[in-house]
Amino acid sequence: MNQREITFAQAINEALMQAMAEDSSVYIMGEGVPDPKGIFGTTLGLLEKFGSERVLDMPVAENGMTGVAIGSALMGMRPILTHQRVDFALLAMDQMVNNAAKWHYMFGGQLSVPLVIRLIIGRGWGQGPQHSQSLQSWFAHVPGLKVVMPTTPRDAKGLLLASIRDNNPVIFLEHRWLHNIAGHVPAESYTIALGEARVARRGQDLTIVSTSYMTLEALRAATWLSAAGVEVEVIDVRSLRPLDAETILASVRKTGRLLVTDTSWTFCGFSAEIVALVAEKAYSHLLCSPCRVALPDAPTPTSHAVAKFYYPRAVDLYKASCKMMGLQHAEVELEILSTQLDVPDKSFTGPF
Amino acid sequence: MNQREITFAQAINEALMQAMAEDSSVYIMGEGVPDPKGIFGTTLGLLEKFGSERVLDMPVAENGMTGVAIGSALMGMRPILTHQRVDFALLAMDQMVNNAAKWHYMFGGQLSVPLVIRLIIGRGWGQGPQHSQSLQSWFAHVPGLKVVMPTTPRDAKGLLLASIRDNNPVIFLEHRWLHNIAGHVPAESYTIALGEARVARRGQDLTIVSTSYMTLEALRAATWLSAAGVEVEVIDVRSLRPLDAETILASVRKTGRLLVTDTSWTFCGFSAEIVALVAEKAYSHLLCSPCRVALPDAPTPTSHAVAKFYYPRAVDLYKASCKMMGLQHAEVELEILSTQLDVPDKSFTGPF
Amino acid sequence: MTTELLKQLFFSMLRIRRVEEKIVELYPQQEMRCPVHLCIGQEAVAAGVCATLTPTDAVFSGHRAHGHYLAMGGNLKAFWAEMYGKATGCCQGKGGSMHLVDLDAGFIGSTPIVGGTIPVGVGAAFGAMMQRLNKVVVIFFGEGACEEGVFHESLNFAALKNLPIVFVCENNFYSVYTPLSERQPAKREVYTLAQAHNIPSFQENGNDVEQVYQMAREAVERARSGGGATFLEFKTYRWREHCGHNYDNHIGYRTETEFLEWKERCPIQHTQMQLLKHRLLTEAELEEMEKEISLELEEAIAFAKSSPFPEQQTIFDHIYV
Amino acid sequence: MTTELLKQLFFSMLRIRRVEEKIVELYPQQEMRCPVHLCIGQEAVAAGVCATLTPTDAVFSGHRAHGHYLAMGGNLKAFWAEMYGKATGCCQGKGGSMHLVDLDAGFIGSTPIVGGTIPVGVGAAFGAMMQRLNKVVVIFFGEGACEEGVFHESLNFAALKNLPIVFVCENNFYSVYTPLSERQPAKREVYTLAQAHNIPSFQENGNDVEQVYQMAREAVERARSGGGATFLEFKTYRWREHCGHNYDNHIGYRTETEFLEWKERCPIQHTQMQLLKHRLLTEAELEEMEKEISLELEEAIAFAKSSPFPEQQTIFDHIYV
Ligand SMILES: Cc1ncc(C[n+]2csc(CCOP(=O)(O)OP(=O)(O)O)c2C)c(N)n1
Ligand SMILES: Cc1ncc(C[n+]2csc(CCOP(=O)(O)OP(=O)(O)O)c2C)c(N)n1
Ligand SMILES: [Mg+2]
Ligand SMILES: [Mg+2]
Repeated sequence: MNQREITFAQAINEALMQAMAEDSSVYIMGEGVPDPKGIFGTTLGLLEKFGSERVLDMPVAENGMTGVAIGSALMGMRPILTHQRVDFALLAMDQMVNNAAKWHYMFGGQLSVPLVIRLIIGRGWGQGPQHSQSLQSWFAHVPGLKVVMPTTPRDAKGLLLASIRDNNPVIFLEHRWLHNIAGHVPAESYTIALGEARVARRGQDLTIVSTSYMTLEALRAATWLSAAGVEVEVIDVRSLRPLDAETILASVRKTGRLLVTDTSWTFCGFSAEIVALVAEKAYSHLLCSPCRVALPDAPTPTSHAVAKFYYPRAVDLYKASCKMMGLQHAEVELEILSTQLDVPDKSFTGPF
Repeated sequence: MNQREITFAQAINEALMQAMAEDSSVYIMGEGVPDPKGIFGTTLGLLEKFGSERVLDMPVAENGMTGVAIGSALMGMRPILTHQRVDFALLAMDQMVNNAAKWHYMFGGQLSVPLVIRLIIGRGWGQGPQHSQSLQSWFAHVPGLKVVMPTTPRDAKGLLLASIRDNNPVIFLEHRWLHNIAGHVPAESYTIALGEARVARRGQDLTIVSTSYMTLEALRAATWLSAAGVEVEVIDVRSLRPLDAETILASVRKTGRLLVTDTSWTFCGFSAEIVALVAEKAYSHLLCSPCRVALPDAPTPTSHAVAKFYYPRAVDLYKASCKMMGLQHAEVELEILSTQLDVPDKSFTGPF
Repeated sequence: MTTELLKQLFFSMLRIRRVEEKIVELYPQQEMRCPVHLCIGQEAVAAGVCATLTPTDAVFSGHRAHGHYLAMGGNLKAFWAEMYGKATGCCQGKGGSMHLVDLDAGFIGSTPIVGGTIPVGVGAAFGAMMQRLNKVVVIFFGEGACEEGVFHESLNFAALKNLPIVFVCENNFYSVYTPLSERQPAKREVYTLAQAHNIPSFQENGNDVEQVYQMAREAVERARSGGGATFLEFKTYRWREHCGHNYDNHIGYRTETEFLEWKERCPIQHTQMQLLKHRLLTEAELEEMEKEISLELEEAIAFAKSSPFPEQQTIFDHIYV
Repeated sequence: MTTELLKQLFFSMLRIRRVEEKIVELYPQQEMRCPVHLCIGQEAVAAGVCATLTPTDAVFSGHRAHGHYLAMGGNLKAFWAEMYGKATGCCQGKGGSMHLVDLDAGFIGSTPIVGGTIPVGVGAAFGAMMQRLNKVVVIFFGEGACEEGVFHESLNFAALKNLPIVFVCENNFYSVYTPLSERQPAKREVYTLAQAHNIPSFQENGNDVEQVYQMAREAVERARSGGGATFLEFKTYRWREHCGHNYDNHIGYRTETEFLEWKERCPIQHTQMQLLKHRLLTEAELEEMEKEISLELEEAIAFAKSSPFPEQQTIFDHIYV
């Protein structure tokens, strides 16, 4: 059995390589795509392999270039547009929402926009208020878009390949802190269907529904909770739109307890949708109040001294879970608290 | 007692008049502000009274002009920016979210952005996919913004005056179908505090939390329900951010039933936040599953033949309420179904 | 210009005019329940430019798109059905007047977000070029759209990649009720904006269909032969209100005099006079044209009126492929 | 130019350089945990332009803002404390290197969304004009920002309202690692973009502080006397990596030769040579300057290092007034 391990970034890179090799209409465009850093390594080697016609940089003009990508898609190309931070996409909301999301609909099903927009979200190392937002809740709100957030390297590759083959605009959000994490990834080209959640851990006492990087924090909390006798089921949403409501509901019907954790703001965020969904559809199965652990209601502060308190962590999920289980949580010396909190790992020395 | 009645549009107009008279730093800018139609009548007469320096049109450049408004606010002005449709604000998300919402925060509390952005949302008369979105859920997601949606003429005036005097950026959303509705409005200048919901009708059986125009539909449904023996409490949210959670929670603790209705998309929308809030904070008081009645998960179709099914109505609230109360709802001949559904009243002949 | 061609251009303008006038006539029946932006007075630009194209080219437009759709040969029945919100409309009722499409005619789409289709058109040219399709893209927009940043972003990219595009700006001096003087610096011609992006740019009388055609033909040829993009500014005038079927000179944003001056310069009248004067067109032929158009119109309207409305569940069609 | 002034400009540049070099030295300690965009090599623009302003004027900048902040007289202690994420920083730790502010110095703010402060600066000029404040606004940005649509929207409005603004474009030929040739049409100078908006536009050597100063002074005078906006393009070069403290010529996006050519044209070296050659500056005076800067730096760093971090609950401060 092939247990080849590569990083999330390498998995993305491999997906791009394979997609471009398989289909000559796939091209990739974005600030930094062909540069020596290659979008955190995810686009390295593409230029050499596929040439500057299909692997291109672009002017700093997010709205215009999104429109360009859409137009090329209408003519049969399959563009992959990349922004190094989701914050830059705020300039392109018009084209993303007014055009990409609606083109197929507003012209009665004629033509479609097979466009993937890769957006990188992050935390830490002083990115601050304008460089570390997490806007999946916005995208998920918009019918016509699909919204994908992989956690594992395997999902990153399979979901990206599925997104590229999808004939709709797909917003593909990568958490910067996942890029260096390794895991098993099949070498061949494969897809993972959009719209299917992944049960990342099985349990019967409490359901944690998580997105992207928060899945890792959830799994960490689940280990601690298991030691305390609580078996958590962790559901990695993977696809926020379309949403796999059934997997979530089935889990909550089993466990009776719901905790939702997400990398975006809590208020009016994706985590609210999950709680609302369960409240509407599985209300009678709930044994206690559901709970959200997501970003606090503030912009991101830059100083690492406070940013470390800004982002929710495994310990917060642990505490919230204990409370839901009615456990007095032991004042455990949680390892996580002793390390620097504004970097994903020791190799990281900024800037992003 | 002065029971002077004026329309919602006149109330907005009066608020603008009074705000500009009271404070010379208030100015108003937007496409059509000084034109003969005066933004559905809301800005008529301002140009004559305050001159073209303070009442101005602008280039079709939403992002840039939002930045201009922000900059002028930093220098002590109090701009009121107006877009005739919220859809146009999609071009200005960068300045609204990256700058307006964060300026005060990201510079450690130095300077602030006392900016009001009036955005008009609507329905009907073939506005279609790009001219009838309702994006309050996006704005409400963003810390640093305030988000206001008045329903009554009295609230329109008082909340607008409060928004103008507020030192933060306030997104002020007006539903086009409210503009012609008349109600009692005090003649003097007064404010209604942002962050306070309005109990539009008292009842003890079921709570309907509603925004903007949906409050009128909720009140209509409440009348029918009352006839069926169900007393509904209708809470007009008015201010989505900051949110008056206490009034909502207190009502649900009393009634045990929650129905939320909103003019925006259901999925990841404002209605999800209200359900999540109640599920988290008043779970044990709920007698049945909460329920959302908001826009279906589709862009707006243009044809009036289908648009009439697209928008939720009093009848939908009525049916949902009956279900929550366990009532077999009578197949009432609901008057509303016999009229054209793509206009607010008979005087309306398009285009918006 | 051959007589044949001039007559063709004339017919194209006349047809647009009659369609728009029919909207004026029928709009009060309140069966067209969507905003309409009529192009009466501006027909020469649509007719002149589109005559230089073939259906394998690609045209984009904005809110004031009827003329462009029709001049490209967009299906008239599907047009009327769309106006009436019918299932047989060109967008199956999803779009209305502000969203037109006829792929067979090379009319790729029009949308009402000002400037919204400009980068999309540029992208279409880019996509066509990447696929080695011999396509010229024409993007129609008003002078107001040139105030949107995305206009510049689009031109920059078009110049950078030497794309086969003709940008066609219909400068009718107003954006809704706002004159140019409140929106753009004085004494700066619109076409010079495009020049700054290294795009050959020209300005011409937009009410003279011959001049429009000549200028467009050069631009289209340049695009087709690898010479890149061109920007054409045509000065013209909208007769009716910005949105709707009425006249609105009385409300005060422009003068009746200004309107009358431009009405004098009616593009259709102008060409008709020329044709008649030089005896290139007989009164009988003219009548024939009118009859042909009128017949086509009657049929289209009958088709639209008798077509079914879309079913309720179509709300959920076409959200995703 | 008086000797006094030239020495002042020289000192200003030298001070910026030494601050940036100190960041290079201390960044590896990992106490400045935020992205840094150093301006080493570009100091003449900051020094030359800001010397024409007073603290009652208003300056805006983008991600590469250290020089602008310092040249305007921004507080050095508050700067360093901000770099260290301390409560005593100019943004109380909320901003880091990419958000600088010193209202007393007329430095209103810098933010890292490319082009993001351009319309805000224009609005500040508009607001100041409405209030009859005699303020000139200077907005610094890179040539990459000129690709953003909002740049054009801003220029259009500045021209329309004849606002007292100097747009200062530091053209260092790269946006991150992307050369101009991949972003803008060939053979089109950046400053001509502004010309198209009817704004007087000039291009100058950005590594010669005297020329920068002269050109800026004219522009500032024009703005102050009601003559409206000016656009200045200064060609210059960033020595270090786009973001971070290292050199990065080896990674392949530009050549070592190109870098060395520009290093030869070091703005500080250039002015220093001139001052020394004409005996306007003695070695002793130079040493004095170095000492003064070094002392100020030491103090500022000590201040920053010894300052407290913000408390956890400050996360929720300043979200609303
Ligand atoms: C982004 C955006 N902003 C504003 C509007 C409102 N609007 C509709 S048409 C129009 C006028 C545009 O003027 P112009 O481009 O000159 O076209 P014209 O109507 O004169 O043909 C405006 C401002 C819009 N539709 N989209
Ligand atoms: C809207 C936006 N898009 C992209 C970026 C990423 N980015 C950061 S700095 C930069 C380079 C901008 O180049 P230029 O304006 O020439 O400034 P320079 O770095 O050369 O000083 C880019 C693209 C950003 N910060 N904001
Ligand atoms: Mg116009
Ligand atoms: Mg640069």
